[in-house]
Amino acid sequence: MKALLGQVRKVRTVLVAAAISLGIMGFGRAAERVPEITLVTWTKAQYPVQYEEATALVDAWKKLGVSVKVEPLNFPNPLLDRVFKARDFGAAILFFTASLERLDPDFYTFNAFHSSRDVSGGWNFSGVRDPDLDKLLEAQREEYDLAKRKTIVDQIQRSVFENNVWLVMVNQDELEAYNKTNFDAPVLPKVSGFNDPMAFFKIKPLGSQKIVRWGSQISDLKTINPILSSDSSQVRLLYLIYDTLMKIGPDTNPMLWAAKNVKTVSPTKVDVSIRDDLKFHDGTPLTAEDVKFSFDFLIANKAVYYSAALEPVESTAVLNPTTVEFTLKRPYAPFTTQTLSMVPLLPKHIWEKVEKPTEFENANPIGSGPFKFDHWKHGQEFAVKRFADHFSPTASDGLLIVFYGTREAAYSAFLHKEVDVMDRLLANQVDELQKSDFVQTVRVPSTAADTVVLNTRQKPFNDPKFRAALNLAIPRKEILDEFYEGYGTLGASVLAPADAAWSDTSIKPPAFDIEAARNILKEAGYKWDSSGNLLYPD
Amino acid sequence: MGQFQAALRYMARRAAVAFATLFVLATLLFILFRLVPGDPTLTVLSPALSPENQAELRQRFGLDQPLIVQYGLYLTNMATGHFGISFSRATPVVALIGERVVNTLVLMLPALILAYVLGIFGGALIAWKRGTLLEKSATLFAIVFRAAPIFWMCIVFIVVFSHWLGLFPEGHMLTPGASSDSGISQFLSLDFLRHLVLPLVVMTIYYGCYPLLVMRTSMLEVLHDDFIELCKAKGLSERDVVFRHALRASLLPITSSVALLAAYAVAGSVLVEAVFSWPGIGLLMVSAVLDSDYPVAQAAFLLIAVLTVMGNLIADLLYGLVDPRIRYS
Amino acid sequence: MLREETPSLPIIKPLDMAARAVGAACNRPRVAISLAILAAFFLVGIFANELAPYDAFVKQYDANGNLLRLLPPSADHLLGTTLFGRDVFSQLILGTRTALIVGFLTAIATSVIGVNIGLLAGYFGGKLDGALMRMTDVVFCVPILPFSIVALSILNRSTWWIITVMSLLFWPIAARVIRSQVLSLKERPFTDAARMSGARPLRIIYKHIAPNVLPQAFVHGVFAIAWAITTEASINFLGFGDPNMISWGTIIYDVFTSMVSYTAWWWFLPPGICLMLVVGAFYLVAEAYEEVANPRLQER
Amino acid sequence: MALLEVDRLSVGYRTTEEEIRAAQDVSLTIEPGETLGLVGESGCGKSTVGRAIIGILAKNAAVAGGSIRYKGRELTALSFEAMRAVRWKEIAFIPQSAMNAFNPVYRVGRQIDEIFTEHQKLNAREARKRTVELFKKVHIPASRLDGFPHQFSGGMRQRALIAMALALKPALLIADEPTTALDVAMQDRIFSTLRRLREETGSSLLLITHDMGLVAENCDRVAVMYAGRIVEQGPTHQVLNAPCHPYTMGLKNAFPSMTKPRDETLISIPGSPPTNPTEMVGCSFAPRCPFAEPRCSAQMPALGAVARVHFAACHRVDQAMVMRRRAMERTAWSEKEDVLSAAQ
Repeated sequence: MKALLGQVRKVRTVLVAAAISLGIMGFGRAAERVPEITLVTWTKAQYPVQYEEATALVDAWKKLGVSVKVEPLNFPNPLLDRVFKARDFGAAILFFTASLERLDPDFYTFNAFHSSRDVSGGWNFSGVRDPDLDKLLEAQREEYDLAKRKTIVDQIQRSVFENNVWLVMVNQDELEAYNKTNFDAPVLPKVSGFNDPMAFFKIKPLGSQKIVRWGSQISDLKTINPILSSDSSQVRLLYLIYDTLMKIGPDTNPMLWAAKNVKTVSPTKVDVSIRDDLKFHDGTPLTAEDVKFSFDFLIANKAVYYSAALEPVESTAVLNPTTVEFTLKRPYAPFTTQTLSMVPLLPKHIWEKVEKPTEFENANPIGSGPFKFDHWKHGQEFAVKRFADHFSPTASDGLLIVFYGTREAAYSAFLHKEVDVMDRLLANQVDELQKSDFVQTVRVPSTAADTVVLNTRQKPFNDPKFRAALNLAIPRKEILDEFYEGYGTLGASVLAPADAAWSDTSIKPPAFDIEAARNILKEAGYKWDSSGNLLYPD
Repeated sequence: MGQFQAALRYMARRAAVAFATLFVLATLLFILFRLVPGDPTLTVLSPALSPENQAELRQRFGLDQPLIVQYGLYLTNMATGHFGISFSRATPVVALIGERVVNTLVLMLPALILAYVLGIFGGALIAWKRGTLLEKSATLFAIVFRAAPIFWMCIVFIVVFSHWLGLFPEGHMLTPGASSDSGISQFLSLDFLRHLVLPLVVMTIYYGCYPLLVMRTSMLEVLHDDFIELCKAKGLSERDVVFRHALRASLLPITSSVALLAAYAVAGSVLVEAVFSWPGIGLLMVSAVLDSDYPVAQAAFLLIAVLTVMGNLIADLLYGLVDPRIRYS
Repeated sequence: MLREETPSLPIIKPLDMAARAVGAACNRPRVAISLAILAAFFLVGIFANELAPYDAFVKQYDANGNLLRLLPPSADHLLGTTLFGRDVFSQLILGTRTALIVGFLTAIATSVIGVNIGLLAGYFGGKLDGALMRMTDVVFCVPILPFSIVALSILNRSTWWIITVMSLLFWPIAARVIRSQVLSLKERPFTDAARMSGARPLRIIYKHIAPNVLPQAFVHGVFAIAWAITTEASINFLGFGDPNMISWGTIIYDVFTSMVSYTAWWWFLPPGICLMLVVGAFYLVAEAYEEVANPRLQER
Repeated sequence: MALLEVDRLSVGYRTTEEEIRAAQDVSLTIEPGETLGLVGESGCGKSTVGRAIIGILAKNAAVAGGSIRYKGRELTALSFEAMRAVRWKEIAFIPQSAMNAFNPVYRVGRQIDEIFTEHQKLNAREARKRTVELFKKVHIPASRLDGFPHQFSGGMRQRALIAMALALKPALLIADEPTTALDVAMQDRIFSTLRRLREETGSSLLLITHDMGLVAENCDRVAVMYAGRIVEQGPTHQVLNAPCHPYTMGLKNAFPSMTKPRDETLISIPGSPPTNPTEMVGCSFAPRCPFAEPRCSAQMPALGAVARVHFAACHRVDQAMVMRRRAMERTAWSEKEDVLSAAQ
């Protein structure tokens, strides 16, 4: 009904506007009204908070004379299609999850703002095409010196912030809980908590429950074939079974894992030597041949998820049974944090026999990771067991991931002690859980971000002043308090404060100030008509 | 013998119609899914996704072919029961879906059968006891509960029986980690039964209301029939008159409801599965639709349609069994 | 749900029937209560804007500017508030309007489709009948909820589309009942008379036959209201509903996803009870009307 | 002692609006081996009397007064279980329409077997043997036992019913319009079968019918019912040859009889029976009666003896001869018809 009324109202305003403009035409050119802008967001069903945020923005931006039409879209489609491909939106509320692989500044800067990423599927949603910025983005990629790279990255953050294209609203904390009578979690990685496999490698049983049960909100693992991996929540499960050469440690610094030593011979040559006690779950030793094979194989088979990390790799060569040499196309600073920490090590003796790798089910995956595959009941559970021969054996006997598909089901299972670990809690659940004596709740400041992305390809978003006004008219505090009950920090830079090594903390979240926003607009020549609607400058 | 052959011929014709129906549905489905906005290749959430990657994926999914070729492939896949390969998983769709159908049936069939058994005997009982408190309260109960939204009833049951009373688990088919076996044996465990109770009870109550009311009306009519008078005159006990004679003769309207209710239940299983996180075909379909995984969504939908069509066929068959006057022609 | 039977009815105007149904209702408390319930909900639906104490879409704050989150019922908020501080009672009232609009529009649309297809198939017979009835068979086998989900993921998630999709799926039952009735009606003397007097087929169908199938169409229509309301709530519950409209299904879904269904009973129970009352009342009224329209069903 | 004595039996039906007396002060006796005809138009209460005797009244009907004594036992006072033992074993019943007398969903043989398993506690094999014998008696091939009722012809079904009725050699058989739906030739066959079997069992028969012809051919005595009351009762030949109640005269006219030439068209009684006779003060036939006088609608006539075993309830019974002659003429009735239609 409301929609209908809205329609009627819209038609009416159009008619009135037409009448007015006809009337004024006799006297001179009428100022054009800023059209209703579309704000794409998530469906209430999938992400109620992000949907609610949109309604908060409608109210706030209305005060600027800007009317907003909220368009809740289903994730992945058609949301991704509209934002990632067709770029058919004015503003979009996007929700970026936290993960350790995304800590490298390259992820949220180059991908998001380099003009080469303004292609179908690319993450340059806003359509930023700034040659100067491009240069900075490229420079940080090639700078191996951490301090120097940080300076460039800070410059980028500042530039992006002032450009007002990605309006970070909130960096929400990752809220988790585990059963503290059954387990102790001595190591909880910063930023991602239980979303990082490392947490499960280290979790310690306290009682008779030796297998950790994790209530997952995803409806199923989709595939254990890395070629087909599609998103981070899926890939993370691969790392239980497959080792990587390096890992982002729990303290967010890169650490050696399967690699014993990583030597940057030259900006385009990296020698990696691996440990000599690596073994696949079937007993076969893991050698440099397997490492080379893994990279070559994933490149050859166009494993899409890893393609960004693999793209700089020119070639690989086995120097000796424990050393592989990587030749890069150009200097690539994120090589350790991205490429070496993301690419899973596959057993050559198994995969080289696979005829059609893209259709290979990998039903009994053999890796070299701390856990070995036990069973997978589609849509129900995925179980791995401790691999005793691993160089860093797990404290628990195994991990059982139970797919609940919805947060509510996982939550009630956790309350009933059917599972021991639960991640991605809502704020009101944390309050509730704190009342139970068996629950340890965990609050991890993370890089997860609710961001309004503005599409600069469209009017009025092509005007930096207009964008700046919008940014000032975001009720960040209200959003954080009402929807996250304060669990999080107000958003400012695209690199969240939780990314301590890279975030420029001198960038402060803009205060909600409608007056200031209106002033910016006024100075830029915008006007308001008698009923308060924003008009373009003459 | 002639009657039997006629019945066979009739069933064969019905099956042919059912096949044609499914074919039309499949085609409709194919067209529908090509109309779904959104590019399935975008579900790969990598910032590195480039037009080249997308082209590669499109080729992998077979989406680069002309529509008519895709359609041909789709039909062949269906005819061979292969259903293609899932976009988001390497798993052949058929493997994925087989398990789920079994899970759905394992919940739905007992529920429907129980609903009908209870509905039939309950309806007969209350028609016989017309005017008593039992009849009045049972009728009111049925009238109220058939109108309740099933998903809401499911939640009410969960709140009362698992949350407050702690009698049954809140959802899922098995306790996590209880069994690593995904074959038949998992349905034979006590654990499975514990998980089955709650959804089964809700569905039985919910789907039993309609047969109960139909049966009651039909019984009330039949109890006035002449042959009932003769049965009484014959000196049969009232129980025999009601449960042997009247009940059997009252089954006709209820059999014609089987098709409708079965279709309704198949479609409604999506809701029950959603509330109870029951890993069935309905839930799979919903997530596949949301994930743009066309092959899985198409196959799941088609299987749901097959279940519906089969419900129709079974209802037809039952009709012939229940009413000897039906001639197959 | 309808019986597939062809009553041999006298030519009766549906309004007379309705009057008789109301008369009969007075003798049967069950139906009288149903009519009273429906009347109450109608009033609520019509005067929703006047009755709702708050804007159902707007978050409510206390004097200090704190969000009134999950408040139990009180004098200010008769049915408490939601997780994000909205007034449940106002939402319920708005949901009433949605339910009634959805119910009635779907019922009208689906009856129009079903009756016309039934009339044409029944009257003309032959190839047209065959084609229309095969089409009916196909649509009859479409699983309603799954189909709606697929269709709505293609179309906009708006209530109007939900109504359209339901209307396109519900008609086969009406078409079958009407067709079989037309088959007997077209053999009646009055049809012959009309044919003899040179009336064109369409005129015979709509002038002479259609009025006689109206009672059955009406019965189907009332049932369709009940189905439509239930189905719309289900679609909303699966998260495929219209985000800009409040319906009882959405309210239940909101409680469910906020995971407070076992504490916030004031938020969770009312929409379900409303659904139960309205849908149940429509079923009873439909059945009472069916008894009048089809004397064979009258309880003896 | 009479086999069955019905004394001042009243049966009432309760509907939502009112209570209707379907039978009022009905008294009958049946002697062993005797055939009593109970005639009247449909709705006159004759079927109700039959059902009351065997205790299968509809749920909303009940015996409101009077007694039914069978072999000296008061049937109305029997418990359900005791009554159950009387049914079929002692008093069998052939219902109105053989068409619908069998449960359509069970095979006919099975429904007959039931009698033996129920009353004689025979096992299925023995019961079937008896059923086969029964079928032989009524000339139905045993192969038809496995047929469904709808596969039987009307006559066959009726014969099966008769065989079934007399299977346990009941002392009394109540047949309610047993041949309504059948043609005359078939009727004759059915009745000859019935006679033949009754000779074996010696059962008395209460024949409920609207067909005067059947009464004339089959009954020793006849009771005529109108609007819930017996208006005339006596030996068949007396009642038919010298009816004393105008209603009986009318009924007789409405059927072809051997006393009249074939070509004469039948005269029917104008009007229809009252819907609720209890409300009427006078003779309930008065509104249709061509001989009605003012006192007829003011006062209820009592059933009085016109001969030793012949009773009639009419104020003008003493003028029976005159009325009989006049009743043979069409004009007597058509005048009344004019009056009735004018009144509408």
